[in-house]
Amino acid sequence: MDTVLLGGWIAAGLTLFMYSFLYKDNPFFRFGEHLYLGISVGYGVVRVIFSNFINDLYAPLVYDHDFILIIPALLGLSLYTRYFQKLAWISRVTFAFIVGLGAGLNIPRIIDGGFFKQLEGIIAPVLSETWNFGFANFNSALIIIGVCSVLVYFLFSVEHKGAVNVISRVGIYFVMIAFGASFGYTVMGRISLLIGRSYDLIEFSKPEYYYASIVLLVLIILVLAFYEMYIKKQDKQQVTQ
Amino acid sequence: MTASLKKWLPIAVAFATGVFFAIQYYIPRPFTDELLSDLSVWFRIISAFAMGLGIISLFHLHYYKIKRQAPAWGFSIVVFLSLFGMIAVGLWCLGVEKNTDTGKMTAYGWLYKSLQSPLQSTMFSILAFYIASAAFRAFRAKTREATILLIAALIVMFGRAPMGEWLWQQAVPTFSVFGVTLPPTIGQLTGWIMKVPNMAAQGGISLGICLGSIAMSLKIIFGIERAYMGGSK
Amino acid sequence: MSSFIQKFTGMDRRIIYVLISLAVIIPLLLPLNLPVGVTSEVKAVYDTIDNLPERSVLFLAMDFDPASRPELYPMAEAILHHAFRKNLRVIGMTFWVTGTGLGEQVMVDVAKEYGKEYGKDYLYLGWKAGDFALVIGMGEKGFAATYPQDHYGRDTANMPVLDNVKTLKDIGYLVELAAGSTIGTWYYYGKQKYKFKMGGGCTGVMAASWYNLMKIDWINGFLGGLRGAAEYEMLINRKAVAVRGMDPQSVAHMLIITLIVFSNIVYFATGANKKIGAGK
Amino acid sequence: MSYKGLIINFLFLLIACSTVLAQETPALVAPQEFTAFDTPNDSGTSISLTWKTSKENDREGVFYVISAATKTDGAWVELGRSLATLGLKTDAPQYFGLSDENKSWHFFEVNCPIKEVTDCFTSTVYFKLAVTDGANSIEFPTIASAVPQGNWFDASKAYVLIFVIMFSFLIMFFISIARKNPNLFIRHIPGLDAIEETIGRATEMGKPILYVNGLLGMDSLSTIAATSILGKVARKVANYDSQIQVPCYDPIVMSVCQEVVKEAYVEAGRPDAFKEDNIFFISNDQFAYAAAVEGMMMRHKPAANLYMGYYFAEALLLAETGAAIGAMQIAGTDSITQLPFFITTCDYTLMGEELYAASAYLSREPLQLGSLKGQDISKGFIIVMLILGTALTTGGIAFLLNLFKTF
Repeated sequence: MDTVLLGGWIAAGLTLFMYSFLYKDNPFFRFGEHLYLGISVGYGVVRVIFSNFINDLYAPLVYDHDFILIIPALLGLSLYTRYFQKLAWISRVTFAFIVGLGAGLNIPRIIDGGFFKQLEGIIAPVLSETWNFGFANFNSALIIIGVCSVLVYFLFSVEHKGAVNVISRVGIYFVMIAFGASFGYTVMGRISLLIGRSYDLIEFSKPEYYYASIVLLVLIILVLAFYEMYIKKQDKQQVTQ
Repeated sequence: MTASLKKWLPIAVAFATGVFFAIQYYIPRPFTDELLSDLSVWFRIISAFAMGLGIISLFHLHYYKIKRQAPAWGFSIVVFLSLFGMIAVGLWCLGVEKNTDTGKMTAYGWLYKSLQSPLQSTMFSILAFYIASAAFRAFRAKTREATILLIAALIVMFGRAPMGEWLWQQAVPTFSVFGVTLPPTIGQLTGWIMKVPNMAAQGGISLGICLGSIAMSLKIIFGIERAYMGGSK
Repeated sequence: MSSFIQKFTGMDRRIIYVLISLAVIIPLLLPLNLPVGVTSEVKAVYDTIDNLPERSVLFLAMDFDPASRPELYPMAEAILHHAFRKNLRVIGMTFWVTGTGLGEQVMVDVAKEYGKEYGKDYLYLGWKAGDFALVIGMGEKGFAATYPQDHYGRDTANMPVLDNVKTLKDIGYLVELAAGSTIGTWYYYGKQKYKFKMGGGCTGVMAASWYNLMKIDWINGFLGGLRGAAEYEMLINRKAVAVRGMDPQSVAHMLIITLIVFSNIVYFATGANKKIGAGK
Repeated sequence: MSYKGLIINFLFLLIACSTVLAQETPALVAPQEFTAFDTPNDSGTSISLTWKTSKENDREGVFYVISAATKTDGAWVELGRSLATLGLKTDAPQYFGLSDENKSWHFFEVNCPIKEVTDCFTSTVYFKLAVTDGANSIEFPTIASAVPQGNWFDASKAYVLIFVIMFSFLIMFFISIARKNPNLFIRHIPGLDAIEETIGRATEMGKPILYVNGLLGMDSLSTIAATSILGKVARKVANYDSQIQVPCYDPIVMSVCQEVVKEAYVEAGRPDAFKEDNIFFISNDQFAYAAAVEGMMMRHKPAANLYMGYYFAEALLLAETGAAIGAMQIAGTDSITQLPFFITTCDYTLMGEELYAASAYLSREPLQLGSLKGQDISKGFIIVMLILGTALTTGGIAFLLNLFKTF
């Protein structure tokens, strides 16, 4: 059996195993789930060994004598002090390093690229140069109203009563339009994924693959049907742990 | 001495790294950029060590399931077999997925392509089903907010599908006022929703997030937020 | 009657699942060929590439993995067709290690169709660890210094494809195809400092926020999801996977809309709204 | 040749001459005020050249030619040609600001190293400028020179620093106020009020609570916020003697969560009830993680699911499965793309900044509340700026808009 054919059967089978979860939790899905877990962690470990340990640490240390890399190595090793109660606090230094790094890198970048850019993008004239009120101006006005009212919704130290309440409600309406719109927009993306999978399944149901998808689909359905009958006879408690 | 060291060392480290890398942004010198590049290597080295913690945890969990013969412990064997199998094959292939000279896939690459890749794509594509059932269940015009959500979603779904655009063209007559064709097409309406009200809300929310996350960063640097060290004490 | 409502509104989600699968598979086997309208954000990307002078460099960052292939691969394909037709040079790379093979495949396949020569007309840098550091490297030190070897392990230093383009400052246009948050890396560590022109393509779920990115000038236009790819295919007049995918899209969209509308009609017509009461 | 032919020839000549005459354009003039200087706010890898625009020179077909050398009498190398109609100071507001003056200055940036001339760090480079229309060429009489230097402070980013300092002071100020008066008002956040109820319900049902920490690492601010909330939730769980399960995506986050939950149990006075095995690593593959957590939900049927932190596509996979098993669900994320899915599938959702406010809300510590107040004042300030900026921009005054311009 050549590897392409084998790969096709495996891919078709695993695809159907995972889809079987849509019917209900069952041994096919559980097998797929645990296999995926093991494979994915294994893949990650191999990557870490070759690209992080060997390329980033071992090679520069041994060949380039880049001894500064001992510091991150020690920081990494210190994570294991957690297993010794007396030394556990050392691992916090590594946590602090990572957390501090995230905080430091984020501050100027968020302010510059997020905050100021955002403000710059929002401010636009609400009347045209000839003091007319065109559609573009209407849109800029609407954006200003939307942004401000959403910001009012996020005021935490003010009680949302009276005018504040009204404005924050307007803000929520804007938020709901945005979320509804992005939900609607995303439907397309998710259906595309299913289309992608369907292309593959259709491919694997061709004669070159000996109708893999179809054969496997029928088999899975049959086994699931028998499994159902088998469960019904058993005590329910035993299978729903 | 150790008690205060235990308390202050992590805070000092967070402060020093935080301030340093915030200031780095303002120093247009090659060495600060190089430092930033080196740092990403540091980061990868630390996370490489951290991977071991994950493996220990995973091993522990499934080892005890097998040992105690917990329900469905057989699946834990599947985890071990696939985990160690993948690691063994990966080591044997020296972590290479595809031989760049011959263009042939190695066993490690083959395992990724025929096992992990379809599993990944399939789990991802299950979202197509979930998004439909979530829409069906949640989109009820129960409150004003829910109604707005629902209407916006319906318009965009209609407007982004070529069939929706086509149906709209067939069903809605257009007329012209002062040279402007009315009503707008469903595609234009969708575009307007995305570019105006959507943008306003996105802008407001992201400004809020910016402020929240800057405040959080400052709290970390000044040692006010210490939850990551286990509790505030 | 009320039992019908309960049955309908509490309808087993598995029925919806079956309907969705049928809505996708049937139109795939029996296409409808509906026309696809072009939106301004896609046109902006198309125009930028169309107006680049010959032999200028299009930098294509393909930051996606096999799981997002259905949405982003057709974009890469369409953009490459356009670039090679316009006789542009293309440099490709990826930040997602799992997408390395996809990037190579699309570049080689499309280049072959136009008889383009590797190293002269296009270059694939592949994946390399380093994340944002790579962007800084390409901006400060240049492509050849950051990637001394390409995806195939060949030396990049003297490749004609890099003539007169040393750093990110020299490229004509950068197109970022993103399945995740890599656009931030390109912006914060790249465009903000080196001021190149940037456009992109993203998955459907990210599109709503990318409109905002367009407004705040991170990008000048983008392709949103499979529909964006389909629009691009219409623009370059080469209908392929994405346009074909629009039929199942349409049917699935209509199905979901019908389900929602019908469930709301039932909900109101039977007064269920009054019994259950409002509120979340 | 007949006279007729002569006349025709003459006429042709006349026409040809007149076209030449008609196309005769103003002669080129020498460029003015040509200067070279080190480009400000950079790492010392470029030199800026500027000179005045001129009506005579700035038209189609005219080029400025720039040459460089390391000695005044050295070998001059042509660097590039700048089309006379292009290349103004306005193209580089990061160096020259937004003044209208900039329109009357040409600008050309020379990047180092200069090929065939010098690698140019801290050495003087000389520049010559000429203007040419193809036929004629006029040189600027003097030679300009500059030494590229690295700067120690990027003044073009000063506004970011000013903002950080102002914001820090604001927060510090309100923290000091909150210290004196710890009863600062904070509005209701229903999602957080529901946490207590959720834990109570889980305890009654004798089922665990599932807490997901998001899919980013410990360097992400959303994850830090999520671990902070986890501490507060775990403490309540410990008080109720309920169980909390935390499946993790990142090993470092897992370790931090173990610390946090352990500490919470200690603070609640029940260190013996803490089980480290309840906080465990799953996989660092997004969908392997999602599949495993979905499976867990189906089998353990948790009473409540809490999703805090940053999410990607797995958000709906988790939340929809949670909805299917009828668990109470509370989500909190600053991932704008995933918020719509949490809103539709969860009972309560903390949106964006609410995630960051949560730890202040739950702990009511004056330090945290003070910073929240500082954030609110900033929001008020933004609103005022936006409205004012819009009004001014509409009136044709771009001052405030320019203040926000980033380069």
